[in-house]
Amino acid sequence: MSSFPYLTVTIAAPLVGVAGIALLPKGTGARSKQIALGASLLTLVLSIVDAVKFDVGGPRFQLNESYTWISQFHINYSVGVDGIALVLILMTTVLTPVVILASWHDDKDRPRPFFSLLLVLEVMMVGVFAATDVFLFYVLFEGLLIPAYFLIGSYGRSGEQKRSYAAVKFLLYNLLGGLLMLAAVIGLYVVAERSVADPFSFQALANAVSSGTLHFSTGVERWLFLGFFIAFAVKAPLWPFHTWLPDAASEATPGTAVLLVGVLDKIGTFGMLRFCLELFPNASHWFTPAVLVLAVISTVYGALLAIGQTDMKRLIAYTSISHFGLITLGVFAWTARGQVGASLYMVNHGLATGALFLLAGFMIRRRGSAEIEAYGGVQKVAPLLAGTFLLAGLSSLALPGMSPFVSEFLVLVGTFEKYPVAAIIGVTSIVLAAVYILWLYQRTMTGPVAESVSNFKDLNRRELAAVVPLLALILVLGFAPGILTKYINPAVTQSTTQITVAPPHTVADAARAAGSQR
Amino acid sequence: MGNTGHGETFLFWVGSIISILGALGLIFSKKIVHAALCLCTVMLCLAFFYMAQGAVFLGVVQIVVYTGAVMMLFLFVLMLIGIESQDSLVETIRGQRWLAVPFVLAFGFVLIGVYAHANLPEFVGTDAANAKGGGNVQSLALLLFSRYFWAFEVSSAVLITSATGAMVLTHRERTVPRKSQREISIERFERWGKGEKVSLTGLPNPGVYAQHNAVDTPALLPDGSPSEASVNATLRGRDTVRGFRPLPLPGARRNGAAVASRGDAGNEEVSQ
Amino acid sequence: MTPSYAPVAATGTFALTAWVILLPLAGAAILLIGGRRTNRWGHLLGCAAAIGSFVLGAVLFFALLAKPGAQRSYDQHVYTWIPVPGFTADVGFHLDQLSIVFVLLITGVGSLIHIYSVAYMEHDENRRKFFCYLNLFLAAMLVLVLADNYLLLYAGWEGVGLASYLLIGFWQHKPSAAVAAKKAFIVNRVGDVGLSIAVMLMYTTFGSFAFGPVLNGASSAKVGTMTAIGLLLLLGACGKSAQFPLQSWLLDAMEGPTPVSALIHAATMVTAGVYLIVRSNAIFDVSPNARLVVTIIGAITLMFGAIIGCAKDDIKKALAGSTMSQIGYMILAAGLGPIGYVFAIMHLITHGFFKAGLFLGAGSVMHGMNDDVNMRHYGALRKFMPWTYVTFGLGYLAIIGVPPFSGYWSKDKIIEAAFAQGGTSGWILGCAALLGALVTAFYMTRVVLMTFFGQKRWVPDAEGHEPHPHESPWIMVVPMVVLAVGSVAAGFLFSYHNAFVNWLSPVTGFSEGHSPINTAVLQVVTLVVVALGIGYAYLGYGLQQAPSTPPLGSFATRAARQDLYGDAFNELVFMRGGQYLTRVLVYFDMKGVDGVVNGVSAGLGGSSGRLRKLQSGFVRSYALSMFGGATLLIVALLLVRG
Amino acid sequence: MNPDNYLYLSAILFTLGALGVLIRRNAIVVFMCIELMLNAANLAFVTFSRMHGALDGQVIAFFTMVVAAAEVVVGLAIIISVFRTRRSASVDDANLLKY
Repeated sequence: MSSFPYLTVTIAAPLVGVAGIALLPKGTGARSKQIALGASLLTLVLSIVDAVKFDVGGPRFQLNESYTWISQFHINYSVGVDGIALVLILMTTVLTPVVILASWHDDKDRPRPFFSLLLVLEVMMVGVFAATDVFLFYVLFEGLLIPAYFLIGSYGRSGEQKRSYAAVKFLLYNLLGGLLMLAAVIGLYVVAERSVADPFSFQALANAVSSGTLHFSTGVERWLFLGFFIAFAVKAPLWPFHTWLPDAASEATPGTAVLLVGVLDKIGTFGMLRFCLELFPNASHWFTPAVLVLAVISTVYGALLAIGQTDMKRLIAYTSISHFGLITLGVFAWTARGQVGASLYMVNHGLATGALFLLAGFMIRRRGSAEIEAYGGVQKVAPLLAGTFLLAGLSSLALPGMSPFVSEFLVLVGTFEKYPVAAIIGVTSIVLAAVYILWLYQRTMTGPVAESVSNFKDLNRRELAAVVPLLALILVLGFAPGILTKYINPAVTQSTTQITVAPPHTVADAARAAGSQR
Repeated sequence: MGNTGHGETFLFWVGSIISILGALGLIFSKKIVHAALCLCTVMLCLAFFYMAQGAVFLGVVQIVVYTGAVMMLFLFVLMLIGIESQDSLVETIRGQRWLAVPFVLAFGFVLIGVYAHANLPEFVGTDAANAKGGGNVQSLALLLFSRYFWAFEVSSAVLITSATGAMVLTHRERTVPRKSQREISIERFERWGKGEKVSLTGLPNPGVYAQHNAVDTPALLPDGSPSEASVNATLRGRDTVRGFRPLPLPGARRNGAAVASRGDAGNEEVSQ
Repeated sequence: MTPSYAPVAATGTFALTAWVILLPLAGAAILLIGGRRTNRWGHLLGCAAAIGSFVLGAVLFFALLAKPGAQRSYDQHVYTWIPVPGFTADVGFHLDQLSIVFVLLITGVGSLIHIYSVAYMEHDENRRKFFCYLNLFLAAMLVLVLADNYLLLYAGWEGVGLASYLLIGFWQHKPSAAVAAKKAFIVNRVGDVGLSIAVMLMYTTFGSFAFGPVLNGASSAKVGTMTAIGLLLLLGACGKSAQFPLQSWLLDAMEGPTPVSALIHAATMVTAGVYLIVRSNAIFDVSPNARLVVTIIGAITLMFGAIIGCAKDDIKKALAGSTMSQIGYMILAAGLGPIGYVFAIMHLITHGFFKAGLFLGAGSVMHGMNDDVNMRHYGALRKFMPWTYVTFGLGYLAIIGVPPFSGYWSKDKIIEAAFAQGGTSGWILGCAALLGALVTAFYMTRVVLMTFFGQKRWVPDAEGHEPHPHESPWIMVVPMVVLAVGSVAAGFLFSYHNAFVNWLSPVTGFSEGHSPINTAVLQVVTLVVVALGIGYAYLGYGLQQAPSTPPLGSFATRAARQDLYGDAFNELVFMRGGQYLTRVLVYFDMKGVDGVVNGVSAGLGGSSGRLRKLQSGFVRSYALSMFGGATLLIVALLLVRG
Repeated sequence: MNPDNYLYLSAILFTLGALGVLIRRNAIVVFMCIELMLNAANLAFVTFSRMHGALDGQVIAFFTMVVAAAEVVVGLAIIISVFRTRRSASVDDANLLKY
């Protein structure tokens, strides 16, 4: 246990901003955006400190802290990060200031609650990635819904009715998943209580599972797996649990949508990777074919639906469904390549889709419509906007040189090793990705200048300041993904060694072994 | 300590019959006052039972507090609401009675069946317990101020809260300032000036110039006829106005017609 | 001679390899980030980066030349790109005889076209951006040919796709350009699917996708797997090189500025498929079946492109058809195996010269004709643009294979090699190649006649400006002249003492083919065939004027004008079908999947609406239900307790 | 006589009280029926106190009375204020709080 509670400080840092906003004298509510930006930047700095403190060669979980919370049920407030959680936290802390910067005018005359909610959301997002107590994870997993619900329902597009429909749908859908997970958490506790001293501690559980101390009967393990998996599949979201995402993402403000799709949904795939695979390895294996089918369907289905959309934000939401399919594919590929790729994909997708959402938001803000038909020839009047949009789009379609390429390829290679058919079907999505991104670009940005966009202003400094860091990160990580894989690799290798199921034997492994003998 | 003494047995059978009749009366009596009295009867019977079972203090409290204070409260409220409000026993909610009766009967059977089948221990009697503190009251006090001290304190808080609550609930804030007598008077004259039938001098008090000064005795008008307006509407509605025997005055035959006309006018005034 | 892949670490001069790429990459980055500030000197920087890269390439070439044949293979490891357990993707560059040839072609032709574009794009407000994209293209293309593993090659592969997308759609305000750019990218992506699956298959087969393990291990791997990899690579090559059935994008790609068509869609990028196949020779050597498919594809495209070239009135599209056809030749040659690899590359280089020259000539003509591309509106231009006429003419002679121009040397070898394949397939392929030569001669003659000969058929452009044909400025003429010199001399130089064969054979391997026909006879036959083509074209377009409006033509002509219905097929099957599919899916998602979700919630809402009526507001019914509930509860408890 | 009879009596009284609550509409009568139920419960308590020879039952009965008193006070106050506004003491008339 480290002497200084680095993680807790990082988690709580945005609360400083919330307090600051609350203490603002009357009439100066507009200042809250500056405070929020400051607090989120502070969090970013703190998370970078965490990353520096993290010893890559050290044990899997570091910066651990644990305090007793509810002793009767052995529930602790315990946090700690492995490499995957760390990079996801970094992604969160990068996205939040960007979102705040991009949402500068999205607050609809109620800046205080808006920015406070954003910060509270950040607290919970960082916390959920850092939680190493299953119960704490669950609490934060559900708690996230509250600020997210208000952010979707109270702000965002003007249509009150559709917005509240989307918000309620989001809330109910995720609550339903969360309830299944709660049942599974309780079931896990009941089973684990007999053999594990610390039945809510993830590390203790994972160790017990891998050492055989904790043994589930087949049926129980499968039900528990399903409880967790469906919650995560709703969150991720995977076909056919996806319909809340396009509604929520298109009704929320662009900033909220970024956090929703970029961070919140990652909790689903993160949870699959950490909880489903490590706590229920046998059940995960048993369910793998089914999950792969869902993942492949999501990939192709999301892409096809993205092509058919007429609303920019819905389109981007559907592309995310396609990408989440790929991430799930990587998670359940049971190869180090696939899982590193999936982890990396979570970060890269956050950055790429985040940039895309923000830019779409800037356009919608100028034009007041999300309909693709309402645009045309933007490139002529706002070249910077078009250029950054194209860059973000290209990264979304996984062009080499952009970071998503690395992760997408790793996922597909990792899947191909064991499940070539799934990988081959998944690969077709790169063609579909080209179709939906470039067709979107063609319809909005190129061609003669549409009447309605002729007075478009190009991106201003603030908007550039929001988008350029994301694009720069995408490029840097595209050329040097080693920056992140340095953290992710040990986490994945350590977790795959923990999974007691016989290590997947692949053609590639055999070939490598043969090569090393030579 | 198997069976009770004969005295208690007698008391029980008499008392239980009376209390069950009282309870039936409570349920089925049309007039609320009767119901209240029936309840009083039940409570008094219960007070005797308490005392017979060694709970002397409770028996006294039952009489003093329950029957004395609480039931009086009921009667006061009854008075405020109006004694005339009678409860029709016709059911308005569809199916309520048809469901209520079997359910209640089932409940009663279950309850009695439970008692009948329960392995109830032999009765110990309260003598020993009462003797511990030197008497029922003292022994109760010992318990109240030791084991049940917290509950006791909390119940006092409950009482205070309920008292405050009652005051808050029944208090009515005036929405307009109260009219002074002068204002009322001026208003009355204005209305009279507009031609409305208003008695400028105010309504007559009951019993004035009459044989009796009880509230149910109408006042007499200067012409000797009784003024219906002088009697409370409730009493009039119940037709309990004391009969009036006109005094043998000169011209009494013409006055009868006058009484009728004045009476109508008075009614109108009251209803305004 | 069997090729082997055994590079040594690049040191000294050879460590400059990375800089060949970095120069244009830096140029692109500066121009992109610099934005408008670099408008004034951006084109100069672009040219400087390209020329600098060419100079470096030349230095490397001479350094290689100084080494003995077996030691001309160097590997420069730059850094580890994707470090993941069991999967190491490096950024590393491989320099050998094959890649340096490409480096010189790319940077050489690239530099010339950069220079040409300075003038060609002078009046375009986005000239700086144009040079940025061109530099980006150079960098990506160099990555493609210098990569020492298939993943990096794939990165370059997609990079050139991006550059091609950006440049085809350079005039984005034209919807046709934007559509063409998108189409090019998407069709290329279809090919990329093949390439990426091939890379994955390599990884699972060899545990790596670096050239070393793959190429050295191919001979001992299962033939079936190698056939699969070969076919997947072919799919990639088809996308990039516009081979049947992924040929449709190339004609539309002519929407881009002409220098782009010259550089990307004639000389370099579209030939990447040929490079891929030749580079993977070890894989194809193992699998005759894969080679056979390659030759078939090559032969089909050869005829396909040539036929399309005959019918097009748009000068650039005619040339694009020709490009398709010539690459068909190359693919055909590459599919022949060791007897063809070298000639595929040789034809690729000579084609790079003369086709780039032809396109630049076409650009020069358009420059003088108000950007009109319809050949029926040309005529008699030889007097007005003598330089263009001469350089274009030399390119023309080269492409149809008139000795001693360069096309003769390379194309003839391919025809010979095709016959040398032997057996029925050899005869069929050889005859297809001969027929291709005939048609090439026909349509190229047609282009030249319609453009430079005959009478003026000029028409004013849309704004009513009469065309005033004039010679282009010297800065455009010089590159054309240089390329013309290349078209004239390259073939002879390459064939002198078998210089090219000797140069490349350590990489690609070479075996002398044995043609069933006497070589001399075949050469005569070829020349006769070419002469027939010229003569037929002269009958049609030299002796009589081409009408300003195209005649209806025969069924074959109409089909060729429609790109042999390739686009129609795509539109019907993929676009319409895809649109229908997505529309159905959108409907399904809305009514089906979301319908279930909303249906469940509506059902819950409805039933709770009914249950709500139980809340009648009557205290006594509540009391009744409580009482009944209590009763039932007690009874239940009693029953459970027994 | 077996003192168990007190328990049967309390059960009968309780049941009658419950019946009254369910079928009477006048708020005051309903209230009185509730009082009857409370009293029946008290009787049971006192009887149990006697059965066990401990005074706790009496204490509970005592508290019941206290709470009943408090309840009566508040309940009657509510009845009065309802009567003031609605001119009715029928529990069926106060049914606005519904679906």
